[in-house]
Amino acid sequence: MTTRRRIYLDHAATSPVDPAVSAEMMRHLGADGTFANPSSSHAMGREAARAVERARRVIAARIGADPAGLVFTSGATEANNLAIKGVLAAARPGRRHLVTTRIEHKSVLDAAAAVERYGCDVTYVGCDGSGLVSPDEIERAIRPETSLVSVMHVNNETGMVQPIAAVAEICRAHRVPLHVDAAQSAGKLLLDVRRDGVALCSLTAHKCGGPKGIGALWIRDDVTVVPLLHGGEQQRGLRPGTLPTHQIAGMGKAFELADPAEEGPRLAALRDRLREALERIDGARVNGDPARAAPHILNVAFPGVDGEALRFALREIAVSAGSACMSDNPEASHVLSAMGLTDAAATSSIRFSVGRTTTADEIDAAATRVRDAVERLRRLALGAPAWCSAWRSARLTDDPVFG
Amino acid sequence: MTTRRRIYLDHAATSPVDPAVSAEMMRHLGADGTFANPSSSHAMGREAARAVERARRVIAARIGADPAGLVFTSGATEANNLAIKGVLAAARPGRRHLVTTRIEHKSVLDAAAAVERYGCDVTYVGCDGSGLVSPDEIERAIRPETSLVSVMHVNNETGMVQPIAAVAEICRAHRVPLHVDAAQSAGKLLLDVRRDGVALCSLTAHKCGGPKGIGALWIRDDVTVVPLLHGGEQQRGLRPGTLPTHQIAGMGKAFELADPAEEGPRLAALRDRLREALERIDGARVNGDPARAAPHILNVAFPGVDGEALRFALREIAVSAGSACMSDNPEASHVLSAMGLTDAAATSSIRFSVGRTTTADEIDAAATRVRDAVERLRRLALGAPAWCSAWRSARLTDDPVFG
Amino acid sequence: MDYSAEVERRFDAPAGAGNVSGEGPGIAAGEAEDKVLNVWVRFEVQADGDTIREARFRVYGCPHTIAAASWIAESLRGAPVSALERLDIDGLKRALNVPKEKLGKLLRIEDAVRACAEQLGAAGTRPRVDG
Amino acid sequence: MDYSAEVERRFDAPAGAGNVSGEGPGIAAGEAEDKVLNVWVRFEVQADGDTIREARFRVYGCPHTIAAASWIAESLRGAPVSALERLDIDGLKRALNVPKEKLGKLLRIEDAVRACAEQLGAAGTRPRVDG
Ligand SMILES: Cc1ncc(COP(=O)(O)O)c(C=O)c1O
Ligand SMILES: Cc1ncc(COP(=O)(O)O)c(C=O)c1O
Repeated sequence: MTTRRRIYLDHAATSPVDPAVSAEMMRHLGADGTFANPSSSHAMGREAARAVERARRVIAARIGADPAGLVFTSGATEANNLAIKGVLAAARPGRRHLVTTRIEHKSVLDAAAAVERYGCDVTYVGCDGSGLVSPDEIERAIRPETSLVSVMHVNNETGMVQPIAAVAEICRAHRVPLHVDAAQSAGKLLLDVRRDGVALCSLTAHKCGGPKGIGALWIRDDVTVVPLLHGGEQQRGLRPGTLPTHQIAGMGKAFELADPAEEGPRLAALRDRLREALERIDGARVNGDPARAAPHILNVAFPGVDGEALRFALREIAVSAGSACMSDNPEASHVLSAMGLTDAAATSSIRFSVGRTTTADEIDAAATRVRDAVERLRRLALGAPAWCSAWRSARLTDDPVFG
Repeated sequence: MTTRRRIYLDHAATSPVDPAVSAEMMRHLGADGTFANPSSSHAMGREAARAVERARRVIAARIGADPAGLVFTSGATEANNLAIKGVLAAARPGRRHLVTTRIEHKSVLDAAAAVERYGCDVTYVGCDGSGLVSPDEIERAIRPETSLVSVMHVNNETGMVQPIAAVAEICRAHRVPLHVDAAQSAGKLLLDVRRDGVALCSLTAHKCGGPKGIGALWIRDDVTVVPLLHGGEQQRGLRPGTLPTHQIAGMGKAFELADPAEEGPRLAALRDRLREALERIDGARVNGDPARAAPHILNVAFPGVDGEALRFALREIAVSAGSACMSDNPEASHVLSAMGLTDAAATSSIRFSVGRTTTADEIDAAATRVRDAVERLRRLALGAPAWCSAWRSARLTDDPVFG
Repeated sequence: MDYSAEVERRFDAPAGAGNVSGEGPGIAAGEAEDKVLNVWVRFEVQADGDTIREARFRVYGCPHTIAAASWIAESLRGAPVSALERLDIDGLKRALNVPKEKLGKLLRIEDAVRACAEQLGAAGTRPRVDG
Repeated sequence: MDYSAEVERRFDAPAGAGNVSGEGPGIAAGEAEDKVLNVWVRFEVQADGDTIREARFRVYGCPHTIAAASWIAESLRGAPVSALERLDIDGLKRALNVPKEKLGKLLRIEDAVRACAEQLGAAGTRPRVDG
């Protein structure tokens, strides 16, 4: 098993760094490169600062934003924390109400839980069976004291693209800033903060060929945010700490390369190829609405197998149950649960996500291995009661080879 | 001027990444490397997790700490914020008193100011004319309700090594945990958290040949810290966010290479060579006590020249006024002010810091350029009143060449 | 989740999986399940006098459960029938390095095996009568 | 702090630095200082009738102050004496791209130059008498 070729279908968890990106990063590391502190006033520091500004412009352009509003962070987790805690903390005491959804990334949900503990009020809006949030429900949740609405762009487990433009219109009508966690969008789906009326937008580099540990929160100039970290005057005091030039330049390069118009259709074709192959497995069911999905994510339930066993059987194929940050967690995904899946269906679900390095051959090989694994585990459970084999009308026969 | 060879004497602001470190980082970036998410349960994720654990052990060993207590952060700024806000927030309401010093890095001072705004009480202890904090004064500042003492190891502006062991003994006697900002110590000076009785220790990679944007807070297992960021269960919930494997592995490599026993004496010799050359400049005065200095930092006042003008004259030599994070700030250094320097003396001071790549030739060339610049600026101010030329007994004569 | 090499080996090729073929006085089967723990297990044994000749299982569950069922099936083969009532759970835990949170699932395997013992015991004291 | 190319050029080679040589009725000097802004400046001019023949300065201060003194000294050379009272501060700001926070220092340069004008004016109306 361990000698089989490994296949990486976990690009939504993280992606390999593009060679052009790592080459760019290297230029800002060594003694012969732009290694100096971008905050230093000497010539070498100024050069590093220029590299940071170049990256800032490229990244901002990808979301149609003004570069000055971009605050670099250690990733989308920090950006989401900064957006939610920062805006709520800046709100007048009587206006500390947050509207968000049950399908957000943990870093939004846990930040929301944190501001609740600090005395803020939070309304969590659900989703439909396809994993889509309804703009109407967001509107109903907004109150006079709402100071922020936070809705993700692309859900990291199902790939469902949330109706950001419609939500933004509602937010505009109610004069509430909208925060969008766009960690999964870069290079896959267009988001234009100006056109779509977004007030804050979280980004991360490592889902689209950039390095881990760097991201950004874009903040529209009419929005006030209280910083989470203090010390030094970098980034207008909003986010102190030495700016990691190589990480920022790497993020810039990754965003430059990640063109949704180019990459989107290619990824969607791979994803569709995988979906069609997996749908041939008895009982397999796609979680979410394929017509509303981002091009890179496919979430499939395989009833009749234990999810942990299936993932272990597929351990040489990198896939996820839910999101990577909870992969040690045996609990059912909060996203799939919000969609109404039973615990059994949720835990037997697997997220496949394709990326720049994925090939059609890999898709075919992965689909075969998944089918083999599902069938093997189901044979192992032959005779099991309906609650764990409800997927089928008993078509498998015993296989004398194994055991 | 711009064609002259650049000399980098700002290693305390940041250091070039060692080639062995960037090679190690590269191994965790590309599709053929350990790029997966260390939190993923699949085989590729496990490999990345092993790389993280390897680095964790190396880094912990350098400070004599157990690896499990190490929480990776985006740098020492975040580590300092986590230590101070995290411990104070975890303290019982009646025990929210912090003791720190006036010469800490901005990230400690601003975090202290932040907890003050949240209702905590802070006592700031000063330093003597050499920039040294007195353990006795720390002891006098401790109260029954003190929940944390925070004293830096090596001051980043003067290089003064603070008496951590003595402070730790006092803290132990009063049962107050001691936090040490050791951002400047790695590879230069030994710190042994167990031997020295340190409870929390902030580290950063980029001052000793590692990458920017990665650091750690080591937390002794009897100390409770409330996290700053929420979301995901990485690092036991203390610091969520995708672990940046390449950054952590790079920090591990840098700490492996940064052996104080080897590096310290070499850096001290370079620093002494520079000091001796600069002391020959009329009026130049070392800030701090050379006998108590870390090997890599030298801070010198050049009375009779405007500090900004001197730094601009030396812009092809990378040096700092105060710390890089405030280098755009015309205010006098808070550290030099705490030592009793006048604003004029403080703003005419320059921090030189040597590192792994520094050569004796560079030291000699830099010293010559500094002397030339000081003399040129003083000639330009010939005839100035005593307040800006008190450094001398009028020995320069007019130079007809310039003007 | 950490899996030991032994869990990995047994999960990939679960020795003892399947059913005991045939029927007869020395053959017994037992099942147990736990919907909350997401585990179902069925054991079948064939005894020849006091000795277990064959032990087979079917299982729905996590990798540890599958590996444990396989380890137990193998350990029973050739053992005295009394072993069905005194499974070497400590040996199992050591051999597979089972994490604490998984120990509940092992209890279900014990239940299934014990059910076999009961069936055998019942058959042993009361000779099987056709019809 | 950002420095324009013109500031850089004048800082590195401050044209006009030094003193006016000699003494006489057409020669005047003026100084101004501000300890808080950390600036001292001395101007010396030599007028020939209504025309400034030479303008020189000494300065202690930041790069912008040094460059500004140099720019003013050069702009005065050949200008009518009345220019001493109407320095082209807007032209200076534009030429050097002086940041707002530095404008206070430029006022001290104006003071020093104006002091030259006053000295010249006084000398002009009352012919200089030795002894
Ligand atoms: C939707 C979403 N938000 C936030 C994050 C967190 O990003 P990061 O790993 O950069 O902290 C992720 C991925 O981990 C994500 O998928
Ligand atoms: C003493 C000290 N503490 C903290 C820091 C902050 O470190 P970082 O740049 O990793 O945030 C620095 C340097 O910038 C420092 O010198």
